[in-house]
Amino acid sequence: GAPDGPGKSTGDTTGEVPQRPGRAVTLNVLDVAGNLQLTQGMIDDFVAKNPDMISRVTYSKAPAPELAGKIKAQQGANRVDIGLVLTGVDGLAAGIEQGLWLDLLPTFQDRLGGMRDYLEPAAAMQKLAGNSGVTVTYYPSGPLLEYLPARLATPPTDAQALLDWARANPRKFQYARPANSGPGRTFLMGLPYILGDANPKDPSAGWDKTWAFLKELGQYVDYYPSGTTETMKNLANGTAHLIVSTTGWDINPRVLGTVPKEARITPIDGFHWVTDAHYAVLPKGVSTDTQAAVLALLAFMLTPEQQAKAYDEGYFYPGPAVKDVGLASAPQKSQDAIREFGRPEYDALIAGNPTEVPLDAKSLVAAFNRWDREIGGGKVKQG
Amino acid sequence: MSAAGPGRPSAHWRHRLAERGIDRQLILLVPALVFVIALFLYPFFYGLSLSFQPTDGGPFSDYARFFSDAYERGTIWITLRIALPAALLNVLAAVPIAYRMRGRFRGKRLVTTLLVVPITLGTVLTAQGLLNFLGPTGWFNRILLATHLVDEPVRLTHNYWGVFFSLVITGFPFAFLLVLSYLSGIDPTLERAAATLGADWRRRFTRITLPLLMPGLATTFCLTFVLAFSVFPSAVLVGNPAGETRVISLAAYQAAYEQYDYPYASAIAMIMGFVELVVIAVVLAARSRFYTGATGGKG
Amino acid sequence: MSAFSQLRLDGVSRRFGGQDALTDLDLTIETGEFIALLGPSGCGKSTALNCLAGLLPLTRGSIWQDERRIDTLPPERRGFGMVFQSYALFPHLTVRANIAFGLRMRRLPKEETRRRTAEAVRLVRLEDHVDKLPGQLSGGQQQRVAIARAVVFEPSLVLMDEPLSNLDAKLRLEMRTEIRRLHQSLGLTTVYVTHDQEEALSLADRLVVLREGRVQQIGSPRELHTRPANWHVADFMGYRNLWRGRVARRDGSRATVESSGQRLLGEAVGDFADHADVVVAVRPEDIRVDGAGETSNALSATIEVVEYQGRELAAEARTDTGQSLHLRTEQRIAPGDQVKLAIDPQRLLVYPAGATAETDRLADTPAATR
Amino acid sequence: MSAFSQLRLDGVSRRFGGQDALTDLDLTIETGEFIALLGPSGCGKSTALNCLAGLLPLTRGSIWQDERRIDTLPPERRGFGMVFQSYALFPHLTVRANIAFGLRMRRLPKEETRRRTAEAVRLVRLEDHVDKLPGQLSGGQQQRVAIARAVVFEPSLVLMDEPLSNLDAKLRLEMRTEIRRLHQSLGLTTVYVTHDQEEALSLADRLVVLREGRVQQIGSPRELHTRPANWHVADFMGYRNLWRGRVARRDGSRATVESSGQRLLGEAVGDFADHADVVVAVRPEDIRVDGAGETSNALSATIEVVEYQGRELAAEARTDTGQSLHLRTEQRIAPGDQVKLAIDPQRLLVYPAGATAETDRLADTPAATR
Amino acid sequence: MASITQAPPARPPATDDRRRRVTARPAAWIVWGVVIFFFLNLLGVVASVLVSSFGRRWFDTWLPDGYTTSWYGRAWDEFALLQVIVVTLEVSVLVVGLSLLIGVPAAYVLARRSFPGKRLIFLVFLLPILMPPITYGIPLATVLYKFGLAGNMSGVVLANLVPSVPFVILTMTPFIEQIDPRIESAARMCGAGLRTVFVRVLTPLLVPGILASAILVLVRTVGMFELTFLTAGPDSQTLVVALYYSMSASGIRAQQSVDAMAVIYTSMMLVLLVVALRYVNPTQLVAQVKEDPEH
Ligand SMILES: Nc1ncnc2c1ncn2[C@@H]1O[C@H](COP(=O)(O)OP(=O)(O)OP(=O)(O)O)[C@@H](O)[C@H]1O
Ligand SMILES: Nc1ncnc2c1ncn2[C@@H]1O[C@H](COP(=O)(O)OP(=O)(O)OP(=O)(O)O)[C@@H](O)[C@H]1O
Ligand SMILES: [Mg+2]
Ligand SMILES: [Mg+2]
Repeated sequence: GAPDGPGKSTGDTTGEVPQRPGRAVTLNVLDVAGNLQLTQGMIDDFVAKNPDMISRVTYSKAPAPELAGKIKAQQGANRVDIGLVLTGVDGLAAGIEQGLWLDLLPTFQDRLGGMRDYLEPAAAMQKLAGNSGVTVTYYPSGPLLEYLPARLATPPTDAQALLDWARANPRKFQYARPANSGPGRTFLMGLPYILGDANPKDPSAGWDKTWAFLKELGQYVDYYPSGTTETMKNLANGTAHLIVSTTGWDINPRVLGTVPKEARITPIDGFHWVTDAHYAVLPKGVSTDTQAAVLALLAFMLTPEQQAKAYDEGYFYPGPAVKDVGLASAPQKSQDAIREFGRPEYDALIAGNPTEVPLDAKSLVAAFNRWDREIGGGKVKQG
Repeated sequence: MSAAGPGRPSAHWRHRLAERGIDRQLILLVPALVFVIALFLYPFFYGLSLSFQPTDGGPFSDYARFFSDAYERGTIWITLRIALPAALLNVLAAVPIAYRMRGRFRGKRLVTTLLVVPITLGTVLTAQGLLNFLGPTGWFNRILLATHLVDEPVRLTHNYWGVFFSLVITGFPFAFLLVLSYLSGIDPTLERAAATLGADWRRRFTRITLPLLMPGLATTFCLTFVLAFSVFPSAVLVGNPAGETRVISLAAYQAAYEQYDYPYASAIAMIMGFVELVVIAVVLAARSRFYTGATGGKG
Repeated sequence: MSAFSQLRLDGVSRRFGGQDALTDLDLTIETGEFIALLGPSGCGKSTALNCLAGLLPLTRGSIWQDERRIDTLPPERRGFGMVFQSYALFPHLTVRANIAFGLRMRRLPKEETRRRTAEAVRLVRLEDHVDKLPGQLSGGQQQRVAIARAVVFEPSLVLMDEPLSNLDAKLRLEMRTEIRRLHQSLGLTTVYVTHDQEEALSLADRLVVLREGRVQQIGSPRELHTRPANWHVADFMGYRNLWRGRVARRDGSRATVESSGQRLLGEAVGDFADHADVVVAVRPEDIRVDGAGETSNALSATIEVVEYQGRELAAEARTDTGQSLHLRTEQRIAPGDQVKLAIDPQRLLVYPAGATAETDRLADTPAATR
Repeated sequence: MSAFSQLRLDGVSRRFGGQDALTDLDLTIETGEFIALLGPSGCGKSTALNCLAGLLPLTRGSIWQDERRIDTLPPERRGFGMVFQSYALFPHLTVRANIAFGLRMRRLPKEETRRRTAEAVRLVRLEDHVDKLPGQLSGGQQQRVAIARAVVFEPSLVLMDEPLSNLDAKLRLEMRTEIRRLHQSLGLTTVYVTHDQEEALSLADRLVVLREGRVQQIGSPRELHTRPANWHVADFMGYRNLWRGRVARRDGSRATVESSGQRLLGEAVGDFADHADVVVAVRPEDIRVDGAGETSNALSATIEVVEYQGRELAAEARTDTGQSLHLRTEQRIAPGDQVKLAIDPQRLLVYPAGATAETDRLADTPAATR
Repeated sequence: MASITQAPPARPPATDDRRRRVTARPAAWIVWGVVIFFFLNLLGVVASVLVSSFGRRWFDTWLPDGYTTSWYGRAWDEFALLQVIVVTLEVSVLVVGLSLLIGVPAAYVLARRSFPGKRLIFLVFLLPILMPPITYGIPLATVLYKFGLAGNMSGVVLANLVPSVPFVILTMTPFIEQIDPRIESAARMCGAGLRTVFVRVLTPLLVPGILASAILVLVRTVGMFELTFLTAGPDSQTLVVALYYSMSASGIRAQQSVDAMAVIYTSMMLVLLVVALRYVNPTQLVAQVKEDPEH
């Protein structure tokens, strides 16, 4: 093997974390969850107001699976230059397992007052994060089914109907490969609740009905696109008549024009929301100055005024993780978009259905793996 | 380098080395050598040794793991099934076209220039373009539907064919330009000589041009094959990365960056390199059976 | 494939993108003849040969083999053999396979192919090399393979495009004899392209001199050697001394020429009248050094440069009137010698000058200014 | 840079990977001499020249410029000029810049560089072409640039490696005169490499004949022309008729040789005794066709091939004893003629045969079997 | 040869020319057909991206509903393209410069000299081009990370050098071989030392080769996905990698803005290409055979 690299530290990394950084820092933000669409405005706002804390900020995006490898490599080299990571559950959990993240809680609990006002399901999501992550945005996600009324008048509304419909309309039902797709993943995790599986948290042993269902459903599925966008496009152009969606994926693509405005959604009987959240984490090895700056930034982001920006254009609908952030306080652009493309029925659906936290990372990887081998890979033999 | 040793008194060791072609000028080679050793050979052997230090099990357990798992093992076959036909098609299609275009004619530069364009597209735009163009409601299917050649869109993306087409789009121009340059390396008077000896164009091609082109074709095949074999982004973007286009580089990538199992990833990478080198070795062995000397052209 | 008694080129012309490479070539070739196409580089020799071979389509004109028009046939159906300047041997085939190629293309029985190949190999004396590849042969051997390959199927016409120009002097001499021998022993009709006048003279029965795509003269070696049709041909045929002058008097085939203040008597070739601008042409070996007693065409000169050439010396001399001239002699002379030169009026040819632009380069120092 | 009175090569040798390319070359060059290195391809001429130039390190031996040892100096510090076969002009520099290059390297004052460049340009008569790039010049012009570039900085020695071999015959002749003139007018010490014996004879004061890396003979053109030191040199110097024989009697400088049943009287060159195997060498032009009345060295033969060569004919004849020979004559002969040939015993040279392997190729048809 | 077209001559043309063209027709038709089919599809691929990048929305129709240029602005902001492009250019320039500095001298030695072990060295230089980038990229990235050289610009540059240096060597070798070594000898005979020979003679003569090889390396580096992907850090992503992320990273983004980004990428490559083609023949982009205009 190679000798351990020298690397160079970017300042003190272990000492006391001051309230304010000694001097303004450059902050590199890595987003592996698409979270910046919601929070970049908040960060920019903070930087504009506090140039003495953060002098410059750079943003970069990467697919979630790469996150841990990247951070680990930087930590191995003893030169971590990513100051803030915005991630979903998957990246967060992978990092926790490898011990990549700094423990923010309870040490800095008092600096992050906003955490006390989390919505209830957001608080549940926060529990998943242990002591490492701070929930910055939250949404109940799905699973939902989406369709165009022009092509499909009455959509199936329960699992059996879905199967029957797919059988009757082969190749017209689509969902994307779960490992690459939020809605696909939510659908996968939501099915055990809908089908009443033995243990919805144990994909290896407790998901018999789900796997059987997916396998059967798979016979009528033409192929599994490698991204949600593709399923949206297919819905829009008529290749697919029924796809899997989430609240955000329902609203935002219609705002963007990827999907016609007339598209509708329907829940599946007996579904539980499989919630989702984005977290902010700090990799171990960042300097105390950066830590201080990021903590201040996070506190700022959890204020209701800033949280209101999370409405965005419905991308993560609703978005805010803290209570009592009304649409009215959101930027005008958000208000307009959601007024035009949002759905009043969501409030009732969110209120009226139970919420569940998603699978932990290990189980999720196991589920993906099994899905890849048995459901996705199964297409090889048929095709 | 210091093989001076005792010799005839008149033969200075420098002379003796110079006689064998060793002198100070070789220093110019040093930076490149240092570079290739540090950045290629060392990491390569590091990876090799890493592949024998799996997280658990004996030194070969990662290799055993790969070959005992049909899902993983299958990636070799999947990759070959994509790369071999694509490389073959690229080379074979290039031959008649290059053969037509080897002379000088107006617009030749335009055609060759146009053919270079796909090289600049990059995998991502190609993927994006293929998704748009060959997709179920893309122009291609629309034309087929409009002309009633099919009643239902043909599916050409998110499967084997999507990857195949992306390899053709990026690989064919490359193969064509290479074949063209090999062809123009063959002295045109050879064919004219064959003509005066009574050979019609078919036999001129099969008896003279083709045998002389064969080594070039083999080389071209190897290079296009290398490109096709390491297909990665398009396998994800236009293929079906869970199924029929789960190529071996994807397996290596997932091992490294999704499972963080570097030894296993290294093992897969080594297997990948090995399989590729085997194919190349076979082709080059076949190539050596052809005449490979000068072909008298401007090559 | 069948022999013919006459091959006729009728106004054969070829243009390349608006430029005439060959203009109106009329030529009749009899069976068994050895014809040399001679001319400086770029004069259209290869173009003519390629047109004949069918490798270049004609722009105008026609080619007739007896009563059969053949310019529409592709090269492989004309049945001519060709030897290329750079040999154009098939590098991937052995000597034997190279030579047999033409027979194979004609689908002769195996046995006959073998027999005739072996015969051709013997003819060019390459018995020891039949299994080698061309790359393993020396230049002369390659040239022989090329010749054997072109003659093995007994073509009705053999075309050769500067076949010796890639060989060194000694080998060239040997191969020249070889080609001449082959021609005599096989009775092959041959068209031979070269820019080397000596080669053409020594090989051909008839010479065709081209210049800028046009025929200048067709004739036997002796005719060309002793009486070139114009001063360009003379220049090309080794008349190294060319200088301008003006006709003082023309008297039938005799002409008296005024050139740099000297009066010279010579043979008039071509049409010109008194006082016309002319060019005078003399070979170096036709200038005699022992001209002391001569009355006409005597020049006194100083030797400037002397080159030893075995039995003879080649020298450059400058006349008292400042004209530089080349001469060859067996006499022992040295630089600085004052000599009396004389030129036999029979050997001093007088040509009409033609366009001024062309004669411009013929200053006092013939042909050396270029 | 400074002139010298003597340049001495002392046992200069060079090996390439175990193969001797040049062995023990001893040669002393006097100022102002024109020396030609002559020999067949691959004999080591270029190797010798490159060793002298410093472009190749020696394997053994030393080179002395008067009392200074120079074989350890790099080429740029020896101050020699060199002209290369393929001109080796700098294609990116104009003619002027090419010629001035050597002066620039010596950091001469601008003014002097300009003056001397202009002078050199005048010397080679390229005034009209100074601003062209080499690619825009004809072969002969390029060759002149190369010469000017090599002589402009007045090198103590000019080396030329087959400078004319890329030119066509006519131009070669002209440039040859040019080089001779330059040598005479500038008094340059010159070492000239060629494989063309005619060129070497006509240019050099002294010739060095090499064979397989070893000196065969050093001498004046006349010595080499009339009395080559061994039959290899003779072969190379144009003695096209070489055939094997056995000495019947040696008598001082006279030897009687038995060859294919004929007795020939000739000059003995080198050591051999009675009954030794010998090689007989005769030039084609030394065989007389009008030998009817001769008693010694008379051969009756049949003319087989005749080539026209202007004033002379070259012919190949076969003696009644089956020997083939080359001859040149001004007499009119034709294939099939029966002739009586005679050879002046002074012109028939007899050499010891040496190793059998080498004389093997000298069968009945001299030199043509290769 | 047969494809020379010319003005009609005065005498009636030889029938031969036309006849042979007719017989060559079917094969020619097929070949040209295939070429045209290829180009049409290629055009479709490129145009569909281009059209889409300007389309307001585009569902199941031949053309988009309306046109807008806003996707470009969106892509520019969303992916911080300015920074990405700057990084891309910096990386490319560094890679080109370094690989030339390292590669050209080595190419010179390999082209000019023979010495023991030359074949082996050549093979070693060939391997990085023959191996799939992933095969050595994964261990390389691991090693680079270990030494703290990856995850930033130096890592990207170093990783991209691995195929670039051999590439420079391979492309430069024939160019150097084409230069008559006697020209160097001539310069030395004129009194130029080794350094002067390099600066005054070799370099000017190699300019076309150096340019060709530089542009090729540039194009390859800009387009090199795998190695950059494996070694890039947050502030050292090049355009291809950003593009890949834009397609595969999570988050909802309009297809059109990805299309717009792809168009930006391709335009950049095209600019490079147009520049390249001023200096090199298209066939030279993949193989260094000097085309002789005379034949
Ligand atoms: N393929 C071609 N395209 C354009 N011009 C050509 C072509 N081939 C020959 N030419 C031109 O036609 C003229 C005659 O050429 P050709 O090759 O017949 O000359 P040549 O007498 O054989 O000369 P050389 O002794 O150099 O071989 C020249 O001016 C040449 O430039
Ligand atoms: N660089 C080299 N490496 C190996 N052998 C060489 C090298 N240069 C020359 N030789 C060999 O040395 C011998 C002499 O070569 P040299 O070039 O001196 O011959 P030459 O007399 O100049 O021939 P030519 O007339 O063909 O130029 C030849 O056998 C040649 O093969
Ligand atoms: Mg020609
Ligand atoms: Mg030589």
